[in-house]
Amino acid sequence: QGSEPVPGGTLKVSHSTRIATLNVLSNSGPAEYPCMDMLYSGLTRMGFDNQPQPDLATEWTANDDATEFTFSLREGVTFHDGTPFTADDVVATYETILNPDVPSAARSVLTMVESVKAVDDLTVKFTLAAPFADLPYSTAHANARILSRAALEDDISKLDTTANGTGPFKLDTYDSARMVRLVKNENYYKPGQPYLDAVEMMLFPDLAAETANFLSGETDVMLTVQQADYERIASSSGIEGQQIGAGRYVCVVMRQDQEPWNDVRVRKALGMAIDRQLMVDIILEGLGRPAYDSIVAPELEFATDKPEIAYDPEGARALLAEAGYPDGLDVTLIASDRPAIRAQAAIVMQQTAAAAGFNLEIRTMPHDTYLAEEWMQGDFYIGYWGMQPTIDATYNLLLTSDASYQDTEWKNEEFDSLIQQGRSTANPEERAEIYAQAQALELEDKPYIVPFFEDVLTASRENVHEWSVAPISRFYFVEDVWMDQA
Amino acid sequence: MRKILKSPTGLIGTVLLAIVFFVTVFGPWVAPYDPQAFDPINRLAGPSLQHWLGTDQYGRDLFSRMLNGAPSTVAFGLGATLLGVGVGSIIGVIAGVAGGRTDSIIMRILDGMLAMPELLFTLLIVTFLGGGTTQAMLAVAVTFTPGMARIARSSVLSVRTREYVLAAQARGESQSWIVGREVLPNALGPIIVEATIRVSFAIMIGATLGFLGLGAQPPSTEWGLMVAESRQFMFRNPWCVAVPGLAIAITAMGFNLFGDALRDAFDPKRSH
Amino acid sequence: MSLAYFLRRFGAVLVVLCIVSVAVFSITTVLPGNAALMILGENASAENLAALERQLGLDQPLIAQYFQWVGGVLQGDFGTSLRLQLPVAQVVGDAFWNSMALAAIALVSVTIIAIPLGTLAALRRGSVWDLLIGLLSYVGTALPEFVTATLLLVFFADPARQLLPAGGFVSPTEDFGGFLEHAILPSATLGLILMAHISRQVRSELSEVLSSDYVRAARLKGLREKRVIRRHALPNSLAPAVAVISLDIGYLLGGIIVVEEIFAWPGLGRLLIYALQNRDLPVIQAVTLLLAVVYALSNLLADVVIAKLDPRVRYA
Amino acid sequence: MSNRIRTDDAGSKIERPVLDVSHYSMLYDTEAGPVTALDDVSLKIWRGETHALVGESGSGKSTLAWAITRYMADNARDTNGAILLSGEDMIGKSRWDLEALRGKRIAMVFQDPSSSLNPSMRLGDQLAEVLVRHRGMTWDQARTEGEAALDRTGIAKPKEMMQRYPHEASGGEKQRVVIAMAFACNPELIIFDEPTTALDILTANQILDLFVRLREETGVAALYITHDLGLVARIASTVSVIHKGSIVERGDLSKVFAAPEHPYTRKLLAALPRPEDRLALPAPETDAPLFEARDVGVKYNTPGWLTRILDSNAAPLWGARHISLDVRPGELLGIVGESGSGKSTIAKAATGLNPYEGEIRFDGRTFPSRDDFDRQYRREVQIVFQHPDASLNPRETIGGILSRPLKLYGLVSRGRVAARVRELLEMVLLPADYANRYPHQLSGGEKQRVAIARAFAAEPKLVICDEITAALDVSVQAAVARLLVNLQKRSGAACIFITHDLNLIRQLAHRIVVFQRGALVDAFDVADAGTPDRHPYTRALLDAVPVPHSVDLSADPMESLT
Ligand SMILES: Nc1ncnc2c1ncn2[C@@H]1O[C@H](COP(=O)(O)OP(=O)(O)OP(=O)(O)O)[C@@H](O)[C@H]1O
Ligand SMILES: Nc1ncnc2c1ncn2[C@@H]1O[C@H](COP(=O)(O)OP(=O)(O)OP(=O)(O)O)[C@@H](O)[C@H]1O
Ligand SMILES: [Mg+2]
Ligand SMILES: [Mg+2]
Ligand code: NI
Repeated sequence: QGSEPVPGGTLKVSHSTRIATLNVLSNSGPAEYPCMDMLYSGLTRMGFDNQPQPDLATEWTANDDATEFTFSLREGVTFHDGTPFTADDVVATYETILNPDVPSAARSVLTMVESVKAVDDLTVKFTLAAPFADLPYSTAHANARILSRAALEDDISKLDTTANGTGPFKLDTYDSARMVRLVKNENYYKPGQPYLDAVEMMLFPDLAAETANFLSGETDVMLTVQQADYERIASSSGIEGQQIGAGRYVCVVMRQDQEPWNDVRVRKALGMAIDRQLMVDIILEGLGRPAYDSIVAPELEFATDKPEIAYDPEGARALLAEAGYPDGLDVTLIASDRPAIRAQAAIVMQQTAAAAGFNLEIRTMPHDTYLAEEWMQGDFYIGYWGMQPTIDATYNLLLTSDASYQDTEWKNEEFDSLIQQGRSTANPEERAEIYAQAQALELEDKPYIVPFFEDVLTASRENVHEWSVAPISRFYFVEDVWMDQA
Repeated sequence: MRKILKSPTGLIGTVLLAIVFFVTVFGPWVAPYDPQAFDPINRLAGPSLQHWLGTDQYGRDLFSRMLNGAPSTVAFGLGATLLGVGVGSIIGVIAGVAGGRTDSIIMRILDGMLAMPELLFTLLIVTFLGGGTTQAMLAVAVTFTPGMARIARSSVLSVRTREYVLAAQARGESQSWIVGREVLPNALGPIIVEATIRVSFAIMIGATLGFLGLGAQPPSTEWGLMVAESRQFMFRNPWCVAVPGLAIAITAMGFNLFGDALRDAFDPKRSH
Repeated sequence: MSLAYFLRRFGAVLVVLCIVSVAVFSITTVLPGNAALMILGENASAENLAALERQLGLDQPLIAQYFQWVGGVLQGDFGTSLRLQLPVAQVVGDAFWNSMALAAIALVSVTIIAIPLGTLAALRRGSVWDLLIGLLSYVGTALPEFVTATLLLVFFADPARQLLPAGGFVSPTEDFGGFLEHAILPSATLGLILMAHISRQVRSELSEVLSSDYVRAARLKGLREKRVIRRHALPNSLAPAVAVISLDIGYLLGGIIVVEEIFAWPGLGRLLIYALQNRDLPVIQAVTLLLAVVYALSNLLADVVIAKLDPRVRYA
Repeated sequence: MSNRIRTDDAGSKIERPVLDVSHYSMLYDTEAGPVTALDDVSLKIWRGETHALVGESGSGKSTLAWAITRYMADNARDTNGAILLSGEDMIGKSRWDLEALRGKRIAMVFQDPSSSLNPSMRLGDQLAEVLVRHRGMTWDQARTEGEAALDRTGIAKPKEMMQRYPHEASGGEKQRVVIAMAFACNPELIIFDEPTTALDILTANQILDLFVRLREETGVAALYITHDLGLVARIASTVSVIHKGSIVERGDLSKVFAAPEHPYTRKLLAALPRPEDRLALPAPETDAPLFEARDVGVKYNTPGWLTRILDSNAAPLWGARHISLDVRPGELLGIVGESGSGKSTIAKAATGLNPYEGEIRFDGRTFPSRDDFDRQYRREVQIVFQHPDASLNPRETIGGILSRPLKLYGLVSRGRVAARVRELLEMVLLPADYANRYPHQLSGGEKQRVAIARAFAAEPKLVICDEITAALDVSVQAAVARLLVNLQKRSGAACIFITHDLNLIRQLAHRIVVFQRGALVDAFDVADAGTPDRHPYTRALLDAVPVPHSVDLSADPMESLT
């Protein structure tokens, strides 16, 4: 195991979902994120420590009430086609992101941005409509990467299959059915990096096939390892598994303007009727942590410790009786069939909650039907969300009254104002206090039941160094990866 | 029936079917465990005294699940076939009896439906219907319809030109009497034979849909779904895919063998 | 084969394909859910959704979408994949050849094995061979592809043993050996049902021919048994076998859907499932139409082959 | 009698018979146990001799032929006796020896030339391969020789015929090829298993002539299997009569025919239709027709538009055209003609099964199209079909079948139906308890009688019989014909009787019409059959049928109705 990086080599990364598009503005596939991270750079970039790091912006300053941010840009950066990168590209990119006519995934975390102006060639200024201390987190959003103005003014659909970024790798082949091949960007701003000559993202829709190919050495990195296979894979010789504590979670959506979920006791009872450790053991094969009904991952800054909720069917039954359901409760729990973890969670819930008088009838449905008919509409279903970079982003996604996906109808003015305060407060101690209150409110009212957080699992061959995945699994820093040369 | 039991295929088929029907009717009662009950300590175990055929990833008893899945799996096959054969035969008989333009229009449409590979057609329909057991059953039935209509039609056509039908026509019998009393009873043989063999296809397609996530949904114990759910674990415990897989194979084989024997029994060339 | 016969068959194929195209379009357009929703998934906000729908052209009336599609298809343009944002022709093109390669390998190897097996069974009726082959064919027809595939994987692709790759695809132009190696398990899966079907058909056809008057006559002419089988019996049992094979191509094309999914073979079947899951209508339509065309053409081809094998139908 | 051909005498015998079957017995193993198929059969054929083997269907004729060639069913077992070919024991021969011997020393011609030729091989190749195999020729030599052989069989363009496939040749041509094949290696013995049954009379006649000529040229010994005694008289010199696996009578043809000893032989001979043994009722006196067809035509398969575009010559196919005929009450009108000449077509038109052009008149009423046929017409005009197996619904009891017309036309009261069914069964000489049986429990002849009974149950004025005897055994044929006349006498119905068998129709009919290729070419009174103003086609038909010896037989006609 040499410690000095050696340049050269082709890294073969296997993944099981298609890279359906390279459009950095809107893509969201698990295998699309590493590609974006290699092809493009943003103003800022989330590190493994969940903090924004400089990327194309070398540094940034905010005014006191966090309504104006000034980013200084890196000098001498060029796009893959050789054109120089300037503040104007940043302006063009953010204007596109904010344009409601263009589908873009980052818009939801940038809604407070009023204008983006180029101060000079290497300085941009963001003016916000409302105070927002976390802006550097937002600019690190995986879909807020900088595109050239030329590309944006051209036919925007070309972004689906071509890429002209400033990232460490350039696009070589795009074959969404089989492989996306990226080659070294010789002009990347980190000198001497990337070390790798090329990266091949190879598609294996079948897990068994993917695993077998990885184990036999056909591929070097398995982007995502399934829990069921992790132990076997990680213990294979010549292979290193990584288990990264993260904040991906399953949540039980209970619409709180509907019987019986409008009664917090019922929600609490259900929370007590779930054997969280069993879920972690069976569904995650132990590769995760029980969660206690907060959607805030322990990794996030300002996250508080959540009190453990034990599996207590008797207590749950009593609480249920108190809420007016002494004979138990018959309800239908909806689960989409993709990913399988939703149905699995439902099955374990059904088994463990039965002892508490919850008769859950599970209805699993195809994902499309679920999206069209249940999601954001049904009153009792299984949700599944990825980790967000900040508490603010986490809550604004689901729980504030005007959250992007307000699917519980849990609306709490006090909570909303706390989140609003948190945004405009720069002082970390104050913010910690504010967010602690918000989390307490969440725990008290239990808008969601969150049984567990899922670890991010990845694996690489021993000759691959520095392969790693950030907890929110959107950032990979492949430019740091190097391979032993035979 | 005696004729069927005489041939080895018929005998094996009948025995297999008898087993399958026994399991279908009594399986859920004789199952040693609740098919949904977990046994977290014995996850993915091989056969043992405690769990005769082993357990799946939740520690659920495979033997009990297999027994429990029999009614839905077999009912699926029978239901889809009955529906498809029923509707198909009606269409086929109408085409065969009506003849002329009606016949050719119906046949052209059926040809169009038959021009798509069976599974593809089923997939489209089941996706259109939205997935789930009932939908899958309907989809298989719709897929079977054109083929059955063709068989029914050709069967009717071959009977329609028999001399006893001609005699009835010459006698001035009513069309409905001719169809009901002379044509149908004699055209039924090939339809029944085909239907029997199709049950096995229906079961297999149903299982395939379950496998693709478009048929039965968890926590159902439908066999195809059982394979799909535990495929991830096949290297850790091959039993959890082998048990439901072989259950499907045995059932399908039973209907196949029985159907073939039935065909031989109906075939005038082979009977004396 | 007379020109009229060929034209009539060809015309029938066209009519059938027209009906298929209408059927495909009508089924696909009424599928629940839509591509924009599937693309954005749980990232969809009403605003994003509307924007994407506009961009994808999903907000236009159905009839307009249909005529656009038909017009395009007639010019060889199948539109743009909603999900992949690539021309459908390009997406489908590679997948098509991959699938055809797989299907062809399965079909050819199976035919090569199944016909002699069926012949053997027919010639040694009632023998152990006959019994074994019969058993094989019954087991073969009773196993759905996904079960066969899974069992094959357990036996031959267990990572502990590493006998064969568990799936994936290697381009034949890059590494032909690797391509074949990867094709073994999927084509074996596809082949099992076909083999069962074809060998059984050859057996029953050949048995019938062997008891026919002209085979008796040939034997009574004192011809050597080898010649009786090769010149008199086999050619006459092949035409019906070809008819069965052509029907089986339907199974084969259905089978690739499952098999490609399991073995990660980048063909039409996998593409179709992906497209179905993502409501990528242009791709669904193109794949379905393509499979129907292949099926229809292979049936037509089979008719031509049958006409070649059997002089009686040549002038029908 | 005029065209009887016989070998001159039996004087050319050499010391050893070509075929010598002595005390041969064999059985078939069946599920029900062993069934003796041949029992102590002895038979000798000398060079140049043609020996006829006659017997009804199932008597074991073919079984004997297969046993001689040693090409037997898997479940067949020799139990006794010997089969010698020119003194060599056939039974003990190895498979290898048999292969070398078949086709070279012993050849066989089957009943149906279309099924005994390989459909996917050129006729020339099929002929040449025998020569290559047994006479050591090269393929080129064999083809040249094959052409010559075909030439000898009288085929007009042998070279062209060599290139054709079986389906491109007519039945007669095919049978000639088969015969050429049989004679190709100058075998010692040829076995003919009913070689003309599948051919129409005129062609059959030509084939027989060919056979006689070739036999004379080559001096081959022949075993000629047939159930047609009339035909035997033309070709064979000696005959064996086989019944249930045993030879019941054997000897010189003229002797056996003139003085049959065994009752079974007598029965067979009695069943032969002889024109001079008229069975017909006295001719009706009136001239007023009961049924009249006026310029009737039936079209099949109007060609589709695509065919018409591609082939401007495509025209509708006329099953029959410009047919005018009439039947008087109580009269029996015979219709004869080659296969496909339109006989059934007209029968079906008259019973409403085919749409027709022209006009049908019946009992004073006129029917311009079949839609005008009413219930009364349908009751009064009944049809009986050719195939006894197909004309009864297999899922109905005989009683159910016979009661149907009674109920349909309301001929008897409900309570009387069963009794009437019994009467009908008795009328056709069947036991009354047959009412509870299903068709498959009856023999062919019995089924045909049920079909006839069903027609007469309607109390018709006209019964159309479409080759009702063709599928039946000779002995049964005669009985059915007699039965029909009997019923006609009882009911006074008129009858149209369609047949190939000229001898039979001359026994039965008052008048005969002749069809050829969809047209009516001749119509005449039976008595005028021999007159010179007959149409040439009629004459050819008449000449083709050998009229059997009239033998003094005092057998009771009813004896054979079993
Ligand atoms: N393989 C067999 N197994 C059992 N019985 C058989 C077999 N072949 C023929 N038979 C029976 O042997 C008897 C003689 O049959 P065969 O074919 O020799 O009659 P045939 O005189 O040639 O009749 P036909 O005039 O109809 O040709 C019949 O009763 C027949 O059913
Ligand atoms: N349904 C039909 N469709 C087309 N052509 C037909 C049909 N029925 C008969 N034909 C043709 O009409 C012609 C007359 O047939 P028909 O059956 O009347 O002959 P037939 O004299 O009864 O012959 P056979 O003695 O063989 O019974 C034949 O050329 C036949 O091929
Ligand atoms: Mg015979
Ligand atoms: Mg006829
Ligand atoms: Ni089939």
